[in-house]
Amino acid sequence: MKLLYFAWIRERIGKEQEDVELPADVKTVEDLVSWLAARGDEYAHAFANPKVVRAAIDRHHVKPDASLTGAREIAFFPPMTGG
Amino acid sequence: MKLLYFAWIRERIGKEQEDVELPADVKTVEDLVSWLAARGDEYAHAFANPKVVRAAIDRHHVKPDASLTGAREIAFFPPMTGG
Amino acid sequence: MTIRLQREAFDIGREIDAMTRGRTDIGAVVTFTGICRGTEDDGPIAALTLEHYPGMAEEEIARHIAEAERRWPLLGVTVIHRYGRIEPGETIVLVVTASSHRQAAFAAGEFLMDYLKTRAPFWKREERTGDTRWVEAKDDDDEAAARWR
Amino acid sequence: MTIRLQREAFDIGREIDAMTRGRTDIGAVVTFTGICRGTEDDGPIAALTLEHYPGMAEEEIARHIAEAERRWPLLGVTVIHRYGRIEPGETIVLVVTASSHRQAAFAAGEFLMDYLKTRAPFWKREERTGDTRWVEAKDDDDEAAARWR
Repeated sequence: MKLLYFAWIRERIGKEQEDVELPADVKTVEDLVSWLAARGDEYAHAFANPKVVRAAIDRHHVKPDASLTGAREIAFFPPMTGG
Repeated sequence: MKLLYFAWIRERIGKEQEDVELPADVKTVEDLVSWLAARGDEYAHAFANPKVVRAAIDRHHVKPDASLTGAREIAFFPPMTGG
Repeated sequence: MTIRLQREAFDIGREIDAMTRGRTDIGAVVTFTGICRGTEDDGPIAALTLEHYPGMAEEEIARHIAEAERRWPLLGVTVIHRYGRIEPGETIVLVVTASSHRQAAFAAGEFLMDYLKTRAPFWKREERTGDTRWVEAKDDDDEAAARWR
Repeated sequence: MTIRLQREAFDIGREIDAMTRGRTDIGAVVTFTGICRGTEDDGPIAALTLEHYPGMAEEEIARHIAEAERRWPLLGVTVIHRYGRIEPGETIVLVVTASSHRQAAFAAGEFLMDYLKTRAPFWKREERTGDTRWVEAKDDDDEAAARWR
């Protein structure tokens, strides 16, 4: 599964994207956040406050309880500040 | 006193402006409309429906009961359709 | 504030530029452009002719801009209204409002247009094939202006 | 609809022209231009750097435009959003909406800006003297977007 990171989440993790193999018990976006946060200090730092992390599955905004089934590309980013 | 006419009021009266001497009992805009309407067919036609006639005294919108005291320039026109 | 009544067309980009050039306090610019349409509710029109009350038109627009400036923190306002004969597809009116934030620029632009429609002394005459007539004021324009009272 | 993400500045007059040229059904065009300010609430800034999510940004803007088209009778919509480094006084975003009447053009322009602020995947980083930091999202932008739900 392809993961993308933007803005300060990208900076804290230190990479723009990566491909990961997920364990079977990682079923939702919030499961994925917990799993990532346990991968190392840089991930723990990026996901220290999950409330300010937003996610998109295949380029659509989703909520933390969204299912990962069928997802190809999951992005994590802070609240948007465009416009 | 200077009177100005615009749009179809100007067309019906057949002039853009004129100077008039008002009788002492013409004290308000509606008095003036009645007085003008009695001056001839073209005026009667222009002021046939006083409800759709708007007035300005010295370039400020006024209501029919506005006093003419001190007025220099009085304009009559239909509802505005600019913009 | 900039107010101009003119026969000629205007250049929207140039008006925005004149308002914003060299400034770093403006965060939002809203423009409204009114254009002569080729069809009104009841059929095609060949052109509009706009008559205005010189002197009062400028003063009335200035009063509306001053009122907008009282209501919102504006950093610039330009109103240009054309008069004379205008064909379908040509511009009629331009309102440009600038502020540090978008809400004020949008609200002031809408306010000024609602007031221009119902209070600025301009009258449109429609030219149709073989016929001309004065455009009647619309109730919903009066209602739009009444929102701001 | 026209959607462009680009590093380069845009020409507002040219975008309006591209939308309206040769048409006589458009009676109202509203533009919103967002400009980089030189001062934020807590001090001067040297520049912004805008990051975006390529692919999703275009798709998300297209979804907002489609929603605006469902809500209002629009005759044209253009959204241009810049990315990369932008200095104070430079433009960031342009929204152009056209309709036969002004209310739809104003409402759709405001709707699109509220949504771009809170839903389009862009992030601003402020550059200050000797320091940079990510801009935090504002609660009042969320509230502005929530009006349309």
